[in-house]
Amino acid sequence: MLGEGIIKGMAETARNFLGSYVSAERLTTVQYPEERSVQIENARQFPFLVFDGDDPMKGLRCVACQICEKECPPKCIYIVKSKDKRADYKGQMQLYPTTFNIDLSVCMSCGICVEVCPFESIKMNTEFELSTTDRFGGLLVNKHQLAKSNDHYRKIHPTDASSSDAALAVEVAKAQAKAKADVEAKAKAAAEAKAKAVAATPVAPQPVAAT
Amino acid sequence: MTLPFAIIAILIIAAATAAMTLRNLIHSALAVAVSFGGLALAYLYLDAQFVGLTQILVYVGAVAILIVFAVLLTRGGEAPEKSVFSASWIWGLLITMSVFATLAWSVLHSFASQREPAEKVGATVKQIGDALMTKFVLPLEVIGLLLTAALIGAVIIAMRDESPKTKMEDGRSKMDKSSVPSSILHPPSSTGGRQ
Amino acid sequence: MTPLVGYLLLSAFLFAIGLAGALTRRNAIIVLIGIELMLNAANLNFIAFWRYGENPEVLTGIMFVIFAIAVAAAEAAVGLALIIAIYRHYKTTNLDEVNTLKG
Amino acid sequence: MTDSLDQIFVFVKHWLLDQLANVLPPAIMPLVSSVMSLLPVLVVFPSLFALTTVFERKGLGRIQNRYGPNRVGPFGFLQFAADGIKAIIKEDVVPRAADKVVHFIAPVILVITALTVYAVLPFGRNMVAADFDAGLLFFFAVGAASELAVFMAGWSSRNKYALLGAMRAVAQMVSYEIPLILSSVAVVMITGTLSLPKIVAAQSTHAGLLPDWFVFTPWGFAGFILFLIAANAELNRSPFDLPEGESEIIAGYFIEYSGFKFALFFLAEYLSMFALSGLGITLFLGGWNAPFAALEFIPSWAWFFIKLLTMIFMFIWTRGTLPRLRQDQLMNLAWKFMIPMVLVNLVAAAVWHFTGPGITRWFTSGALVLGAYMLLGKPQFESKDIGKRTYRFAD
Repeated sequence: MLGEGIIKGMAETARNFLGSYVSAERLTTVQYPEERSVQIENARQFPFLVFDGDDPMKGLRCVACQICEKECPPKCIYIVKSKDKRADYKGQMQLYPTTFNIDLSVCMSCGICVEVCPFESIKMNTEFELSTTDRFGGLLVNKHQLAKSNDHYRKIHPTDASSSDAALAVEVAKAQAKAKADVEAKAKAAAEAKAKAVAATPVAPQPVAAT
Repeated sequence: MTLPFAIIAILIIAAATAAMTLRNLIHSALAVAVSFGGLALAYLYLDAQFVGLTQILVYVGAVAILIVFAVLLTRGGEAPEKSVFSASWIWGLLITMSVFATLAWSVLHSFASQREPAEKVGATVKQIGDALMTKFVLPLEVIGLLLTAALIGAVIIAMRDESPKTKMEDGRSKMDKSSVPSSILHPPSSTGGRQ
Repeated sequence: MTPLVGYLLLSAFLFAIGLAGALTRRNAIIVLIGIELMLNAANLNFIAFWRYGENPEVLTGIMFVIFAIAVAAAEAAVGLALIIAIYRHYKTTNLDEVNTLKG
Repeated sequence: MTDSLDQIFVFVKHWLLDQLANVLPPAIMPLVSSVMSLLPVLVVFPSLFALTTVFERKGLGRIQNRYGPNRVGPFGFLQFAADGIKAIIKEDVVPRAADKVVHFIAPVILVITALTVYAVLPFGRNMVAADFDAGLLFFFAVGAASELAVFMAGWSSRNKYALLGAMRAVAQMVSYEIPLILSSVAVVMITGTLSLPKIVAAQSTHAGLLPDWFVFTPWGFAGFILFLIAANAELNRSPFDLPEGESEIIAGYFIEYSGFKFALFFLAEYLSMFALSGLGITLFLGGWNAPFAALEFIPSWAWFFIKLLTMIFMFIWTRGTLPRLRQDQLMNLAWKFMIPMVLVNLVAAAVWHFTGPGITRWFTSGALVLGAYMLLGKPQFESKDIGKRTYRFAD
């Protein structure tokens, strides 16, 4: 019959119209500010800096190596190295960034900075409510705004965070083992030196002082 | 002279003058539409309701549209560089002035010029319809024939001469003739794309 | 009410404007518009004479105008079709240039 | 009691006129009277427009299993206020190359023509602003003037999309005006009048169960459907929204309008939609008449608005259902289906009129309409072998 398709279509839309009032599961819309859809784990928006411990500025993992600054395709990262050094998580003395700015209006969320960072320091955040009334400075964020705790990272990306923690733990363990080995080696060397010294004392009075 | 008549007259004359003098053809067409509308108001003011509304329907709704379409189809939408008036415009103006002088003289000296209107005029739609179907049925049929002839004639005159070569078949049958787009047969290769 | 002379003068003036346009303008479409204005001036005359006439109940004036409008519509359609055909041929609608028959 | 409720607006108007007659000179009283008839139209229909925008968005949303606007005010019903404020305070940008004067007056003319047609619509018993003898002709004449306004809007913007949209709109409106007028002519043939209140009066009787509305006759039903399709096309609403198809020519003829002028285009579009719905109600759905004698206690103007809201819902429903046509399909539908169908419908109406009352005229008139429908529709919709689509390259 002619015009049948039109009537079928009208019936279908009528069913949708009435059905949306009857069954709530038809409505796929999320009422955004009140209810939020669960973010999937690999969601990423813009980078942030991870810190350990309680003090964001002291615990910052970043050592101002500037690899991310060089790799960033749209060049939205700006880093100034510090003059002095401080101990990092491994206990090594490292530089740290006095300035670490990211222009989020330029950032394209590619995640290359995360790929290249050797210190597990920069990661992608899931924060997306970034609207601001300031057109120029509002999206230029500094290191105080960028610094987020490791707990935050564990919360938003649990899998990545655990692997990152594991990698860091391995590093720390390695470092500690090395340190221990160094200490032992030093102790051994010291002991040997001592023994030598003890043995040699009658013969030569002070070899170091002699040179 | 009453105020409504004065307003209508000024509207008609101003719009008609604008239509005849403006450089831009679309402006001319729009001005003449205003003039037609003013004439429709004059008809309504003269108790000729049916004619007034027909005037709007035919002239503003159809003829003005036809004119703007013709202007756009002949690329006349831009204002011309040269003068818009013909080379022999002075003769045209002289003829016009003499014609108007003759008309005005005869109107002013006519015995009927100071006549006042009949008190109550009934030209209802029903009366007009009855008249069209009884007394004026032959002219009505002739007009119908004329309109049909004009319709066919206008279509034939304005129709583009189509050579059979350029005539397109509908897309479906064209696609089925195994005419594969060349870009699919010869994809751009890495060696420069040219065979 | 305005006496009949008002309408007649208005109609004569409108006719003159249309005639002036038809005789002096270069563009064929404007010439056609001028002719339409002249036809309308005649229609106004018919309506005025019908309204001020001896026996308006006969409706002759109204009938005349209705038929004139129909004829004018047909005329406009055919005229504009002719103008489009001329434009296709000469690539212009300037009447000063369409003068092949002039010899 | 029911009578006084029915005529309450008429009484109020007469009372006010009597009061004003003491103060004002008698020369301007006809003017005052017509202003008082038109004032409610100027208030009611723009507010109906405001509500309809919200209703339409909510309805379309529900059809697509969404909520629609539900933020501003209770259930989002104050959305129109937010939209209106936004439209008013926005910057009014006029293109530098545009024809400033024409660009400015085009939306104004469009709104004026859309409002003028309400003068002849009967909203209730004794409720018509101007009872023209040629009311239907007035409606179509004024409606025809809006085509020129559409063209002006498109041409003056100096934008190719606007010009294309305007040309499409004008071609479409001219084509569909013929079936629109001819489908109404069937009603005029039966009632023998162009006056809309008289057409309503002709449908006020009851024959058996059904009221004597023209939609309950074979020719009237076909005429009503054809009228609806033609009205949909005349209003440039989906599925005939080619002139303003968002995915093709962005917004068509009002692409270069912003701010308040843009809102005026929407106002004009919706006002013409209400006016054409009102005309359809008057011609085919019995105007302000109640469907059953038992329901006559509901005032006539309420019936008009109930029917109007139903028609508006029909428009929203079709918009939510049908996809946009192609330009050639649009023209084919107008010239190869609608116009022959409407002409046959006129014959069917004549047959109905001249065959005496009884079952025969139902059969003859109905068979005529149905036969024409099957014959004309078949090549239109079914000849194309729309089989299952096969893909040559994509598997």
